[in-house]
Amino acid sequence: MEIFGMPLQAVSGQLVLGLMNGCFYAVLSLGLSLIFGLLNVINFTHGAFFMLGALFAWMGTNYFGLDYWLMLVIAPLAVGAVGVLVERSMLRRLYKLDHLYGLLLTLGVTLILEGLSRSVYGVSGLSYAAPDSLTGVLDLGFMMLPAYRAWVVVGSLAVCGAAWWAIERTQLGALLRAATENPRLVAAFGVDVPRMVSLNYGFGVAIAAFAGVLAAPVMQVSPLMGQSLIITVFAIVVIGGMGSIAGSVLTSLALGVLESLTKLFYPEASATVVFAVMALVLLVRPAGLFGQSK
Amino acid sequence: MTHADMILESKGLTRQFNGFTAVNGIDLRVRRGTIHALIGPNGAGKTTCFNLLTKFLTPTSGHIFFDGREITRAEPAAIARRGVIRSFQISAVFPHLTPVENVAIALQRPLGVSFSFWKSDAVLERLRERALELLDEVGLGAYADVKTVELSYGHKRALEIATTLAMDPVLMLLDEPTQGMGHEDVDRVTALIRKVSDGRTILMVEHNMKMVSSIADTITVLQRGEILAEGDYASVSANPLVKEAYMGTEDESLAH
Amino acid sequence: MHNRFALLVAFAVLAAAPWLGAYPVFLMKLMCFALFATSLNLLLGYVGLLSFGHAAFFGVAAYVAGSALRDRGLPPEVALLVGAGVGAALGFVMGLLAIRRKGIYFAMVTLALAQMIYFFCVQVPFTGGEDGMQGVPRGRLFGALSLDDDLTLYYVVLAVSAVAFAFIGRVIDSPFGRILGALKENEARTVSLGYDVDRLKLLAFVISAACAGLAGAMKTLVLGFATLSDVHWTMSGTVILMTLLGGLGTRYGPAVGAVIVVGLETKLASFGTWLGEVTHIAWFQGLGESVSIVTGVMFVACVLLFRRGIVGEIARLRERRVQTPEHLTGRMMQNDAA
Amino acid sequence: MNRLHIEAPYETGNDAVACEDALHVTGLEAWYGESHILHGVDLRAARGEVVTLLGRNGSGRSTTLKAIMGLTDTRRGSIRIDGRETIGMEPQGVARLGVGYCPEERGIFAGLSCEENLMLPPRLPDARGSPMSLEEIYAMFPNLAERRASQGTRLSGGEQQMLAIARILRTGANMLLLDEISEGLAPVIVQTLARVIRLLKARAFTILLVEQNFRFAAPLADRFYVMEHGRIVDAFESARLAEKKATLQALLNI
Amino acid sequence: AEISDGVVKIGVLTDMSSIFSDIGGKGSLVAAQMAVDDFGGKVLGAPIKVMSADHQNKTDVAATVAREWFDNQQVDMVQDMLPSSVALAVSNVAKEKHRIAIASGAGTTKLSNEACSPYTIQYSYDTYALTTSLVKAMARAGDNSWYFLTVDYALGASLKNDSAAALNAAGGEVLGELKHPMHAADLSSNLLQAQASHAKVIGLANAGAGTVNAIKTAREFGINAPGKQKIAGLQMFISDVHSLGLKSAQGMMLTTPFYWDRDDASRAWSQRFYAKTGRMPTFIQAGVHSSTLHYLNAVQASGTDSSDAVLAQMRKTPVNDFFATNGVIRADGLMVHDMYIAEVKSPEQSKKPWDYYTIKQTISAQDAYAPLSARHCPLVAGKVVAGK
Ligand SMILES: Nc1ncnc2c1ncn2[C@@H]1O[C@H](COP(=O)(O)OP(=O)(O)OP(=O)(O)O)[C@@H](O)[C@H]1O
Ligand SMILES: Nc1ncnc2c1ncn2[C@@H]1O[C@H](COP(=O)(O)OP(=O)(O)OP(=O)(O)O)[C@@H](O)[C@H]1O
Ligand SMILES: [Mg+2]
Ligand SMILES: [Mg+2]
Repeated sequence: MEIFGMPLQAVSGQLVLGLMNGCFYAVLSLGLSLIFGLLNVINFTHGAFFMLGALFAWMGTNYFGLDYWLMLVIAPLAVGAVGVLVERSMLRRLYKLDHLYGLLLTLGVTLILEGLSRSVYGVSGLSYAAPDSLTGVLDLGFMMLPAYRAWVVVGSLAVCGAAWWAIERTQLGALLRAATENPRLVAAFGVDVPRMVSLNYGFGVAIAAFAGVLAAPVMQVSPLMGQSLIITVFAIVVIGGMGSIAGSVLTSLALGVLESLTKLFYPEASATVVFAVMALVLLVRPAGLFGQSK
Repeated sequence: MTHADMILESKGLTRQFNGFTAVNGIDLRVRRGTIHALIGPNGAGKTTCFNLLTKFLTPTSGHIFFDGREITRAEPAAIARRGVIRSFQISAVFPHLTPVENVAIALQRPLGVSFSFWKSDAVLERLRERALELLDEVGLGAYADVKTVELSYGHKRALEIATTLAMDPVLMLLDEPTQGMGHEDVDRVTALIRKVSDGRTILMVEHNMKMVSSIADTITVLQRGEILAEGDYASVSANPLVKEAYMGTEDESLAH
Repeated sequence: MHNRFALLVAFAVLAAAPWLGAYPVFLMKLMCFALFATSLNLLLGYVGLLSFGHAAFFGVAAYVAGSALRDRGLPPEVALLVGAGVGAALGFVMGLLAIRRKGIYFAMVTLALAQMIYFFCVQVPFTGGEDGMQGVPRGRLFGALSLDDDLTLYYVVLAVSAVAFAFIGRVIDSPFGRILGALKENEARTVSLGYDVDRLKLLAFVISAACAGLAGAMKTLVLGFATLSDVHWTMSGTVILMTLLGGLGTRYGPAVGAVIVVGLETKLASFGTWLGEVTHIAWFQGLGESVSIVTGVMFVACVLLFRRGIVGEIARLRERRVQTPEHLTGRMMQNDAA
Repeated sequence: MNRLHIEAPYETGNDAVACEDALHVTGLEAWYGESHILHGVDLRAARGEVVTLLGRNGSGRSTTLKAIMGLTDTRRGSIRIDGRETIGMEPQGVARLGVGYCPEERGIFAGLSCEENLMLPPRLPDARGSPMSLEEIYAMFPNLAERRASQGTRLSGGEQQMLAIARILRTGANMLLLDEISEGLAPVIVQTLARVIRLLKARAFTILLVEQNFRFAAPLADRFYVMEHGRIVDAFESARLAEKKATLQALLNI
Repeated sequence: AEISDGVVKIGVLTDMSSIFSDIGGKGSLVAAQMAVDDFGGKVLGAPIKVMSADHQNKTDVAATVAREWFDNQQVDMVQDMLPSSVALAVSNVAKEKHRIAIASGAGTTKLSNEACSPYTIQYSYDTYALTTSLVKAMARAGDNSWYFLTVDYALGASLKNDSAAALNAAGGEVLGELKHPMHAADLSSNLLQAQASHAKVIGLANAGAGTVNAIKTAREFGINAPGKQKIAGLQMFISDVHSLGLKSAQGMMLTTPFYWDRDDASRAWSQRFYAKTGRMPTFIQAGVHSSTLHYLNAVQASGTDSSDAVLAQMRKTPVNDFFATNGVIRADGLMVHDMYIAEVKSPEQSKKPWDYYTIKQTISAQDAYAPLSARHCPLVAGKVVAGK
């Protein structure tokens, strides 16, 4: 059984894998949008926090013998804390300024974080084993699906769903969206905006770290693991527009799949396809697929 | 076919916002060289109407004619270049330039040197003088070289009008020009508008009846996106419908 | 005008530098990056557009100029022009796409497009992939003057840079430059004044890209090779750092920034060892391996502590001493007026 | 230093009286970045009083309100609310003391629907004033009811103004700082507003009005302060309005 | 003695802060310094100074530093020079300045072909030797149908082409190739296709993170479970195996010019290196040490530090030490020496830290490297000897 001369096994396998990468993209772009919304900062550090999540997971397991599931909770919390620290100590001073300073600051922080972890752990990376409960391979008949990857998909979609609900459907969400536009005024309504902002940033990077932990067993844990990822995520954010959460999640999944299908049918283009799509979208729908043009 | 003495005309101008009809088949006629005021209760569709006429919104249906030529499909910038200039309800200025520079930017366009990146800016020196004149006209002469952010709300609006004038428009559309101004400023601006109105046509939205009554030749009253009444101040203000819908029953003194 | 005198002095110093024992090749490299940074500043500092993809213009121009010299055997002056041309062309295409998005999106779009070009350069054969395009000859200027001698090349490069800087300065002071300033302030208003904002932006972008291309081509001419690091996004990051460090929207800041950053990249190790020796803090010895960390720290420091950049801060201190008269009189007049 | 003498009962710095005041501002100075805007403002309002700030454009009235809310970049002096010193507080702290602020530029949120905007400000934990119900509010401003689903900034200028006022009426704040609320409103609505203010006054709200529209403010206010160059240059009760007309003429040409 | 400016300066130019810092980097510096110390710190009575610079994997930085070293610091010999882009650029500078460049770090075959230079020695390995040795050996053992995962840039191409040629020569067949971009975080898709091809061997024509990820994923999908397909790393360093861990890497085949645990000499030196760095040496770091000693001996023997004389001496002397056996520097600048086919041990087989390889067989220098006749190095054609 073949599709366009490709073994069905390969194609369907491809789809699932694309879905998985899409999930990483989704969680990352979701975090980016959240942070951008409230802090007006494009968080370049996002990739580094993704890496840090994976690294913390590795450390927790190798130094303290904590197991994967525990680290899936602890690592994001730890990274979230680091995030809050970064926000309190640095980002906080930039809110009145142009976006670009936020981008540059976080770029700087990225270089520092990646540099430090490089000088401690080298560049060739560390391997992190998936929990035994998920090491098996599910035989779906038409394909072999490593159980772990199935879990990645489920886990990250759950996170996205929860985040969406919290922001679009709750009073807290409404406050978030309002503070996005005019924090001073929201404060004048008696809301402790600064705290809201730190927590928001903490949460945003925490889910990045969560994705990092999910990724650890699949990719090699290395200081640069987030770097090339983040730029792709930027492109995705441009395509989807940071307006709607559902939008950015859908875009991410779609592009994940598209990307891995390209790997199958025209590998040479697999690195560039996402960017090509971005260019296309900019031409036909400048505001992005889900963004409302401002 | 449009009337020769009408500088601006709309035919069946309509705009809907997802279902809600903000402007509903308006046939507006602005006679060349007059001051024409649009009044009406809040949400009547005045600003929308404005945005349609200046192409900041595209009509759902209907046609717009400027000087007999249809401009329904033209670009905003193109309209501006033809001499249809608007001022915004929320004041728009270049906050970190000084008022002179603000005005100069507007004065520069007609020179047609906007894209000549090889020329020296010496060509712009002569603009300053004219800019100062305009600032004096709106009473900002003293602030010519302060940073614009530091101007108060009212002063910013005055500056905005000066900028609009700088483009020496054929047709000026002013959305609530006196909003946020102290009475003294209101009077100055009223005088100013009357002054600049000769040789020009002015279409404005205004809630300040005192002002409208004093300068408007024609008044069109909108309500719920439709024309409720039209005519000079006397006839309009006498109109019971208008009283009820807009000016209110109590003595009109509250309206400034 | 903008202290011509200081400029002349600077130019004289540069002209004399090789005789004062400065190392020509290093100086030439500095000039290339100074031009590169200045080209970015034209966009970032004066139009407020953050292009995070300038490495694309720099790098691609470097490759094309390289192959013009090596494979086509074209003379250097042509190669430089080709470089600038390629930069402009690429800038036009990228610009068309990028200006469709505003604010921070613009930065992301340029970054992404540049990344795309990077992957392209990795894959196409003529760049030599990760081995780079090597052994590019310097050729003969106007087919006559051989540039193999470092000094000869030095004065050529100096001349070219001088012209390029003058050009950029002129753009900033031109009527066009004025509108860019307004555009930076309030785009909507600029539109309502009847300006075609997108074309203004695009032109600025193309000019900037052309200068970046020229810088890239010149670098290939000087060093004799072009490699992937010229196209990589970290190069875009580096040039932004140069601009920021020197001072956004200041005329000569970016050049200063370039000198510091390039100096740092090449000298940090020895500097670290020196620090280690004088301070007896062992950690400094390892400074050489921490360039990325140091760069990061510089970014953070610039953004948090002196946002105006070195030149900007100096300028401000000057103003402080001569407390700006307009400011005060402005206040007073206000009071009289009221 | 053109600082007029201010009449007896409102002599500042008399703490015995101050304690009863809902709002008591002394020597308030405020800055926007480098520029010094308020140069020592003194004013006070007793519970249930409507006080109006008059003055030319740029005289610093909006800034006074912002400073009281803690929204200016820097501020000095003393601001007591129900006897509590708030000069060191963050805006949210001030708001929680039951202060509602309606800004000059309205501050409607584009990301929220009309109704979300309306419901946004959290109700104060210990509602001092009597919060208005949604019904009451919609009854007062029918436009809002009609446009409740529409996006906040898509409302017309006037509708936005209504929304901005309505928003702070349901929080349970009992001290309102209102900046140019009659601005851009059709006369009918202005009349409604006048009625609302009387009603609130009756409910013992303390209201600080900044108005250009003297005719609107005049009948409502118990007391007037006149500002110039960031200073209070005159203060008098409504009773003495008639005799002050002349000064005001000169000052504001009304 | 004939030592210019009374000191012999050796510059270690390597990547200490970017993706190559594990295979060269600080380790290379340590190795060079060890060589100098072993030699006694002085040659012909003149002190030997080791300098180092981190080029951050930026070629322009590397070239500028090298120029500056040659012109202002009178550096006599540059060492390491990884990766290829740097080696090629610096090699040109060295040629121009008539100084010695020992590329212990670079594997590109260009360096001793089109781009060969009388002043450049490619010391540790070249990609041709790495790939062909392995392919031939495995093909002979019956693993003769291959499927390649190729990283889509020059290295990938040359790895793949060399091995494909060797495979055909050995009567094997290439069942397919799949290109993937650099920094491909996830190669599972590619592996699935390789698996579907039922080739006996999946050849990884990539390096670093790409290789490592591929192997991990292969393990995850059970592609190279015993009895199924084999995985061959066409360019693998012991640091890669270390970071993978034996659990994932076990059973895979690779070529290496050096293994720390091969004999007493290599063991002895490697343990000293380990004591200093906490890691066992990669073959690049070992190569740096060996070549530095070889250089110093040549200086000693020729009684001068003038490049041409020293180079001649180095070429004359065969290399036999802890690093290389039967080593000879050929006219094209390539130091050919024996290569080893290794299989990665399983966790059970591994008895001590870094006990990773079982050496399966030795490939003699002649078989491992391409014969001079097959080279397009101008120096070979006209048999030009350095300096003359
Ligand atoms: N973009 C939009 N989307 C949806 N509804 C809109 C939009 N713009 C305006 N409306 C609605 O259309 C009606 C007319 O709005 P418009 O701004 O024209 O009123 P107006 O006459 O200017 O009132 P005001 O005097 O208060 O400014 C209002 O009810 C407003 O809510
Ligand atoms: N953001 C700002 N930065 C600097 N100065 C400002 C700023 N906003 C206002 N000012 C200055 O503060 C002074 C008072 O402004 P304010 O808005 O309080 O005046 P106002 O009395 O409210 O007048 P208006 O009726 O125009 O609102 C003005 O002179 C203005 O120049
Ligand atoms: Mg309106
Ligand atoms: Mg005000």
